[in-house]
Amino acid sequence: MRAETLFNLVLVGGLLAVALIAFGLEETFTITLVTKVAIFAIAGIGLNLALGQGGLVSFGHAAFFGLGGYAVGILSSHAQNYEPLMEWPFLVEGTTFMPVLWLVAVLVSGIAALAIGAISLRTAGVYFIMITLAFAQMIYYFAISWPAYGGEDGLSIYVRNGFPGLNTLDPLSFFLLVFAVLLLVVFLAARLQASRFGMTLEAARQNALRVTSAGISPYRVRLVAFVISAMITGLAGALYADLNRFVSPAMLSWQTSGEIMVFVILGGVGRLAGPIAGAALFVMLEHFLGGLAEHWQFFLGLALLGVVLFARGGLAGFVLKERGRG
Amino acid sequence: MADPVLDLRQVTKSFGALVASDHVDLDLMPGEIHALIGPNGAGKSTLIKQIAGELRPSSGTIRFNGEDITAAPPARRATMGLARTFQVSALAPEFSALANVMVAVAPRAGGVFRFFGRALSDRALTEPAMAALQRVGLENRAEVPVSELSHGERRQLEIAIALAMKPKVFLMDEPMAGMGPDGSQRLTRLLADMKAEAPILLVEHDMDAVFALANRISVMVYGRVVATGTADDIRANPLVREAYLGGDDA
Amino acid sequence: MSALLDVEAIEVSYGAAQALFGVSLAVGEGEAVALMGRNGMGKTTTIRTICRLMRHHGGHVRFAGQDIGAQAPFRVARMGIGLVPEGRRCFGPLTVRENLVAAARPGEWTLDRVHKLFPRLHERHGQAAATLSGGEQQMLAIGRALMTNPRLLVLDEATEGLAPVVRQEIWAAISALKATGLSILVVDKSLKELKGFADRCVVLEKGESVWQGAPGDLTDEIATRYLGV
Amino acid sequence: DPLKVGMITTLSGGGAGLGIDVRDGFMLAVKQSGDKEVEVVVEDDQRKPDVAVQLADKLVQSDKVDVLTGIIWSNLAMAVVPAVTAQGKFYLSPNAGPSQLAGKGCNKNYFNVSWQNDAFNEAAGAWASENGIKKVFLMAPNYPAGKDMITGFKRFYKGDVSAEVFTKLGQTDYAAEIAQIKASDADVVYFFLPGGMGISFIKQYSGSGADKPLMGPAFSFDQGILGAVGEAALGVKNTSHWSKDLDNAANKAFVESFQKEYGRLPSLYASQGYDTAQLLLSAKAKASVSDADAFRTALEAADFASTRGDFKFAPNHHPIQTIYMREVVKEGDVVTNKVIGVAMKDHKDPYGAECKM
Amino acid sequence: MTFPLFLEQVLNGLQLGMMLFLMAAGLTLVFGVMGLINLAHGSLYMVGAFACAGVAAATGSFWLGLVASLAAAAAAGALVEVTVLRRLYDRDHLDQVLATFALILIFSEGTRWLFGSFPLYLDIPKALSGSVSLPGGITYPLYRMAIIVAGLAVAVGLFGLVSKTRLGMRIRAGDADREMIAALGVDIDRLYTIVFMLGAALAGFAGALVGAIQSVQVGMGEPVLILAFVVIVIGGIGSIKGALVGALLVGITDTLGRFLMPWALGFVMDASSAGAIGSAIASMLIYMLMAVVLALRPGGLFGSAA
Ligand SMILES: Nc1ncnc2c1ncn2[C@@H]1O[C@H](COP(=O)(O)OP(=O)(O)OP(=O)(O)O)[C@@H](O)[C@H]1O
Ligand SMILES: Nc1ncnc2c1ncn2[C@@H]1O[C@H](COP(=O)(O)OP(=O)(O)OP(=O)(O)O)[C@@H](O)[C@H]1O
Ligand SMILES: [Mg+2]
Ligand SMILES: [Mg+2]
Repeated sequence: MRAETLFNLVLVGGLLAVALIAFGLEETFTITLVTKVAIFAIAGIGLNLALGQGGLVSFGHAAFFGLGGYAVGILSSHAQNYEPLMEWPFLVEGTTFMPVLWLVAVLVSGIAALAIGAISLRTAGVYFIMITLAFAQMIYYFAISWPAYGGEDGLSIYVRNGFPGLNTLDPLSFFLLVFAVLLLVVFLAARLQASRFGMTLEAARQNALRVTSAGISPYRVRLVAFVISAMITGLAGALYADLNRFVSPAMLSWQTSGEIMVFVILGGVGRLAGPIAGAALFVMLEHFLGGLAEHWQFFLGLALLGVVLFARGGLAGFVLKERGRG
Repeated sequence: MADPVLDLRQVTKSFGALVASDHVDLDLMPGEIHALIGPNGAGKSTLIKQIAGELRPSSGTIRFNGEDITAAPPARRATMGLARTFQVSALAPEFSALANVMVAVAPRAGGVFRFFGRALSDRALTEPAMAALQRVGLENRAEVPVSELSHGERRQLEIAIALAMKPKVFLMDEPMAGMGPDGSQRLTRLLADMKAEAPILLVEHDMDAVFALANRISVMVYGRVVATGTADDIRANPLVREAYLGGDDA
Repeated sequence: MSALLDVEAIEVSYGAAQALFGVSLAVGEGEAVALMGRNGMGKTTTIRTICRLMRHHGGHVRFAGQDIGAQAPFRVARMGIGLVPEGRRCFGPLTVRENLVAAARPGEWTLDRVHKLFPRLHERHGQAAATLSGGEQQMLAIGRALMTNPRLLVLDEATEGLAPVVRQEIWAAISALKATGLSILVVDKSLKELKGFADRCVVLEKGESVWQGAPGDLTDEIATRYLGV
Repeated sequence: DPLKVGMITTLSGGGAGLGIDVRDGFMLAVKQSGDKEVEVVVEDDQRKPDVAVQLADKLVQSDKVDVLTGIIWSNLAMAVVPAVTAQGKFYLSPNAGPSQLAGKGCNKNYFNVSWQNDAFNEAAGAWASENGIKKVFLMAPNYPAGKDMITGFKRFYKGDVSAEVFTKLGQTDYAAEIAQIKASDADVVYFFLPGGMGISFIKQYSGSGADKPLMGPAFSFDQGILGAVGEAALGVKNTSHWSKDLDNAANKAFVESFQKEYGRLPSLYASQGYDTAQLLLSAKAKASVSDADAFRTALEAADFASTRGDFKFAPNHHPIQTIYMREVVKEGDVVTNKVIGVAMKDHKDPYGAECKM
Repeated sequence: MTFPLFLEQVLNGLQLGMMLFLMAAGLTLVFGVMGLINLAHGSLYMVGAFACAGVAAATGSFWLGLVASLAAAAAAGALVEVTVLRRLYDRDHLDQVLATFALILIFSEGTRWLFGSFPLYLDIPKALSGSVSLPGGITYPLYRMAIIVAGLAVAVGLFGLVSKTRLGMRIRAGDADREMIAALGVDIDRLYTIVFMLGAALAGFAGALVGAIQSVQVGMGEPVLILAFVVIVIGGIGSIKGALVGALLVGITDTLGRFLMPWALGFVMDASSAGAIGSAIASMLIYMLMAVVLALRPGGLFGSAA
């Protein structure tokens, strides 16, 4: 356990260090990359809760990532255009105030997850994978063909939204904000993992019958976990919208679901900081390979394959096992 | 006479053409061990599954302390006080023995929807769980993951879990299976203790244990309860001797 | 009598935890050997090592004169070791008949003969194995091992969960198998039956073979000390 | 003065052919100029808008480029262009011209060197009206670009619309639509199905026994696509601002040198990449990019020999150019396009009126 | 709308269904029977199409191309199984997901490396071009008829293989308990290689057949992958019959949805918006179908309940 704590600290600290060094060297884009890692890590931590602890392999988390993003995109574009969101039966105006945007993003993803989860959790295993995908695809196709907010073209937020006391347009400030959110999420996830709820969720993954016969409905436990998981991923989507100052249906696509899942598996399923490691490695590979060769995705594939074959339990599993023996 | 804790009336379950429970009447009185014996495939586990809620009877009613639970979901029955052990162990393999018991303690010690406190250092969970492990003699294996326990040890753990639930009824499906001779003897003593806490509906093929423990024995054949009585009645019943006990046993 | 199976001082570990510290036993051609010991003493581990489902890091396992230490499980099975595993492990989604057919290899044991041995399996031939009763599954597991036409039948918990009369039937069946010249290695909890059936007993204690001998020599003292009865 | 160009384009995945053509066309012009002061940084956007946005950040912040270009898809352009121009950088679009960027969202630093999205369709609509087509069957994928195409066509088309069918983005089987076409009373089918969708449709249509003539914007009949559909596309009419047989010196030189350099026929996209680089080089010759106003004026002059002949910018920095009608023909073994007439002379997009620069 | 048109659309739906089944057949085998989540199935489909196009272009014969597609996809499958997947059977499903995701990248970029970025030319063979006339005045392309026949043949063959042969039983047994089937003397490693090759060959076969009427290009496999998963999940994993029924259901729902949705909406709004909205709903329809089926039958139509 202590090795894992150290691993987590090194990862989180590393993220901060890279951003600060990049700031010192005026490598602004590196800060953007690290911010991206942090946001993907949050999305991954969200998924990891359902997938790692709960064994709920959701292939539809892009839905929540995208909904979080669109919540921000829609509200802030209304605010920027001075058009209220609705006037009847009561007036709802847009906003560019991040805390409110985040809250809305989290709520919207949570509500969507409640509805999607309530139906999806009737199934299990591969059926669950596919039914979550199905819901995400429905939302994706809806977003593509619904013209009000840009459809396939997406929706631009011309100016990054604001956070009191902070110049969010400054890359380092925005990173620090995201980083603070990441820390909070890691902390919450850690507590949750060790809590009674976490224990029960985990037990339900290993043997649902065990949990049922102890008088607990695995369905309810899983549904709650699914909703929390979606909320965290939705929050990440909200941050991602502000990072890019842009949202589009691509955030909702199945490729995005796949990528979030890849972060988790790459980093180590069920490990607290796994998604951070996974997202960092993925973004790094993408960035460096992308600059190296025309057929860089070929090498990205090889690299990922290498990790699966030779690092059991993802990066976290790989590193920690080594440590445990030494 | 006291009211039965568990009362089955005309419970019937069919799988296609096969009638696995055929109009079964069965009850369990406070303080007793009621053994259910019968040839393989007679329908004993199927009956236990219906009582626990894993299967829904095709017809008939099941009452628990007077309340009709025929349609209640399994988790609710467990909360009401039905604890069961499985014929094939159902445990969380990656968890330690202790954590497996803790999961069963949680619903009765404040519920599972607590998101912050550390479960492993929550004494409201660990203490009752440890106590239960002690009773089955697994206290030294508390921290061992279930996947590393031997078959027999898992059977013991199943019982510890049932104990930890402080139930009103124990449903036990072949608890002796896989226990070595010494284990069986110790378990027999344990069950004799347990019936003071709650009555036991015991499915078992180990006749030494059944005859030593049971206040009443019911014999099931082809889904039907064909005889109910004391150990001596049953031992003497020629039908049971032939269909179940066989030539020289017991 | 030349030993068909010869296990010599094997050491086996689960990760860092060693479970067997030198277990030796031999099963001769046509011989029936009982492996005894309390819960968790290493019986199953020994059997899994014989079937190559686990690797040993000390000692030797020989079958029919060959060192099988480096063989894949399926080769050992084809050489003639038929396993009835602990917990039965029937192929749940397959029907009873499919379970048997999947294991079949040419030889005296055929579907018909297994059906004759366990008529219940015939009755239930189209049912998914997962929905069989516990005892039915045990019969299926034995029948399935027989379908491979083994030279050595290895039974872990041979009669677990069987009704007394079936248990007697199984013992009768195994005895009959033995009479046909089949070698048998068996783990079971019923001392009485093991003693009546086996030619030799091997007692395990904390991962070591601590006693071997004819059933008649298994004194009450040894039984109390190692088997707890 | 040195000039640093950042190119964001699609180099991997399904749509990579277009990006590669734009890049190759662009690089060919740079190479031919022999100008050692022009440095081009190429990045792969994987056709993902978020990646494109981040690459734009990288090019501006880390590589400190002066000019950006390269984006193929409208949705990616919409994600990148506003942010880039807001930071004072120039963006030259070698493909994709969403209407927002031509109208309300126009920007003094944004130049479209290809076409406004509606252009080919408007020209096609006009041509259809002039050539006596009474009834059309319209078909496009159900996303904004598809809807724009249909709106564009209808803008200058006077005849009747028999049906308007929107297909699923990425659809591969068109049996149902073909049955509808066969059952309809239309004279002509006008469709916009870019990339693989178009290939699938044309192949399936040609084998279906349907006999209504096909028409569309050039995207579905580009050289890369004709190579895949082969003779199935023969006779199809399509509108384009460029064709490899356009008779002007710049184009001849371009087609020949492209073929020599890369061993394949240039496509529409290659010509656009080439023209974009030519425009940039022409501006560089006149002004330093560090003097943004002078550089912009130089760009506005569009003082270069375009492969499409005459080329000039409207006030909203979108082209005024002639759109031709082409027909798919077989030249020897190669299936390719031939210009058969002018669809619309000096076409100008209708959104410029809303543009306030 | 006329009745013959409606009939023709139903026929189109059935035909699309058979095409989907053909694409899903290999996946059902590998996924349903071996329990392997193979995201690279679409890549093998692409490999088949490219091999067919490449060989057909070189030799001028579609049929040689078809043979090549089987061979190439089977070879690619064997390579992948022996070098990568074999090590992952006893691992978590998620490791398989990541590994096969990596394989998609490798296959896609590898193919682009070899064949370039432009779609390839592949046409239907002369013998199967043209159309046949059906009763009711419907003319139907011969090639699509051939696809229906191929799909049926594959369905029957697979069904027989999996449920009737000992090979099939052993594969399913291996899926249930790998260790145990090995302990019974079955060389499960070799068996799995064979099955995977077979699944890959089926994917390649579908790629070649379907590729002839679609676009042969890098990335053609992924949409197919998703559809194939939808199909087998609706039908119930591991059931060939389910996959067939699922495919037909999806085919009919999709075709009729695309056709009827805009038509129905046309009664309540103008044609243009009816087209757009109807098509938007139509594109979601198969996913709705899947969600409804799974909500009502969590194990698919013919699967054992999950
Ligand atoms: N889902 C099912 N579908 C079909 N038949 C079933 C199903 N479940 C159980 N059966 C059959 O019902 C009968 C009763 O099974 P059950 O498990 O209750 O027997 P049992 O009395 O517990 O036997 P044992 O002592 O061997 O465990 C058996 O013949 C079994 O095959
Ligand atoms: N997968 C495992 N990982 C770690 N340790 C294990 C594992 N399986 C068994 N052990 C340990 O190895 C020892 C021997 O176990 P084994 O299963 O061989 O005992 P056994 O004699 O068969 O007992 P039983 O009669 O209970 O089946 C036990 O201490 C057990 O805890
Ligand atoms: Mg039973
Ligand atoms: Mg054992």
